[in-house]
Amino acid sequence: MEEPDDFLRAVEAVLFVSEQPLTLTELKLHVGEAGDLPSVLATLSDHYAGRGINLVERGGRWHFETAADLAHILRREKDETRKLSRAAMETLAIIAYHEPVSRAEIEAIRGVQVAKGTLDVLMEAGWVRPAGRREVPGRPLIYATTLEFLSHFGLSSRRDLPGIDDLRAAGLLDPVDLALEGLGAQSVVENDEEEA
Amino acid sequence: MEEPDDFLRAVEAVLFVSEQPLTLTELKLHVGEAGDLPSVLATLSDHYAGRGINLVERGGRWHFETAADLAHILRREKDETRKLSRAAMETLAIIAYHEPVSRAEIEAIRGVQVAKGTLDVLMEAGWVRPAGRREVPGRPLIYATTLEFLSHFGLSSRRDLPGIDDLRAAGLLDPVDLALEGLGAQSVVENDEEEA
Amino acid sequence: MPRPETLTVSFESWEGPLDLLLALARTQKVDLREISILALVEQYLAYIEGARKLKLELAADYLVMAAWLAYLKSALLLPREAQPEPSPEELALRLQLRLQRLQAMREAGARLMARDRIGRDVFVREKPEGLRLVRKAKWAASLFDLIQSYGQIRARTQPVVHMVAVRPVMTLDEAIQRVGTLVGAAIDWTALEAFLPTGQDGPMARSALASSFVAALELARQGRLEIQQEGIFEPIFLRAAVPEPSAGRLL
Repeated sequence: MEEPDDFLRAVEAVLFVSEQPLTLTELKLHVGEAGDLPSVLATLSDHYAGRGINLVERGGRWHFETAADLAHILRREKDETRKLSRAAMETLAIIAYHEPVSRAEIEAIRGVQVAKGTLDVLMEAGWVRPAGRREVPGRPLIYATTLEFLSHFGLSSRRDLPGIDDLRAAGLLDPVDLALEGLGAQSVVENDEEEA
Repeated sequence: MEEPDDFLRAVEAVLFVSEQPLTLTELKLHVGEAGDLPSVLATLSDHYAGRGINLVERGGRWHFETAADLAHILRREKDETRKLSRAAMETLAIIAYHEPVSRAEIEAIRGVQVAKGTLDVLMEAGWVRPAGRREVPGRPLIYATTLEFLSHFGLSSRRDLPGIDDLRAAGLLDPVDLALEGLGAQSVVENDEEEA
Repeated sequence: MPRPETLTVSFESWEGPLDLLLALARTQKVDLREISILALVEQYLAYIEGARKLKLELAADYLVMAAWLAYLKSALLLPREAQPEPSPEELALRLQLRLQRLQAMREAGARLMARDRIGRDVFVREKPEGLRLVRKAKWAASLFDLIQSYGQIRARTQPVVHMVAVRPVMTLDEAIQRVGTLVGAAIDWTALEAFLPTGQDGPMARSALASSFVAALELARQGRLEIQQEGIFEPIFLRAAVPEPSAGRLL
């Protein structure tokens, strides 16, 4: 490799520290006129081609940037397991049982407004997708579950979801007061054990 | 020139975009374990030696910086390094060459009290940090230099401090009492208390 | 030797007496190891004297140092056998060592400052893009969570049909009747549970126990039976009331 001369080294260093891409004129303000700037830029650009950093020209301005194929390395991903909020869980359940549903329909079933972030979270998780629009006034977006949803929850199809009767049999549809009574009895037993 | 492999390119790119110098461990978080990192860093460092940008190691952390001889081109009028007072300069040198040292030890060398702002200025610059307490009566705070100190002054480690080996060999980093003992001065030991 | 007056800088520029001594020592233009301490003492005392003549205000530590140096000078000039402890030679050596150390650090500081410093001599990128740590959420949710949520929504939002559950109960009248009859047959203390109908469980057993207890209280109020309990949560015993003469007197 040719020994880099001081003019080239100066151009390299100026481009390295610069906050923004530089035009030839701006570069000259720093490095002066002691060399053939366009040819030095071409040499540098060749030198950096194929390296982790490239010297590129965009609209007459030069700057260093990382090679495009390395982008994935510069963003390190870290998995964080988080629990889905109750609102998100309920929204997901409604979509799963009633799909395709619009947001308004979800709200009608839940009896509570659906926050904007809730559907985003479910879509980001890959479990819910927009599934077109309902052909009614306002043409609202409708939502459905994804294949990923099925595989995450171990379902071969939505028909595997337990029906209302199954839920009732499992006590999951118990009116709230009876369910509470059950809880109360349980907690009494626990307290007794603690005292013993 | 050898064709750079993807591991080297990744290391190059990561160091280029990083906001601070990186340790080997930090680098590995991004580039993985697919290559021999120390050898790749050595290769890169060789490659950039003599160019406008250099890859340097400071206190175990790597970063790119411009070559020192190009300072006149890159230094801008607005870049005015705040000049340290003579007291701060001496105090910094004492901490760097003797670390860890207590305030009393700094004062013993300088023959004056350490003015209130002096240590603050050095800590604010990020060059000095409290490094615990000396286990002697009064448990005085002791001070040491930081990694930032090494990078700022272009030192790979404290062993690179200018002239530190000569100073140590000449006994100039030992306390006066120790030096007197070393000189074999008779009837010295009992009179240590006299030293203020 | 240059006149001490050539150091015309005001005292404000000295960082204490040791600093002044070092500056004076350097005017001797020899290595600090070969410096004449006696000459240095003379220089310092002359300098202080000069400052006094100019009516400069001197900080106390300069005067303390002057006094100490005057003592050192006289000790150094004393005949050898009259020397006090520690020896003036040792004191002079200490002073010399301290000057050397201060000088060493002053030079080290200057060399440090002269290094290629980031932001002054070498530069790092002005605005690096930075490495990003992207947190990718993995959501934890099980099928049970899903169907339980759905069940809760349905339970919460379905029109609630109120059905009064028919619960098996023993009424208080029934209990009074029953306990009243049975206690007459019991001569000795008998546990409350013995008065309950057998073969009951669940809600009916609980109802019978509660009603029988209240019945016992009512019957005791009427003076038809007596209740005894050893302590809290201990078994409750009942027996038919035995009329006592003493009780009658009190009434």
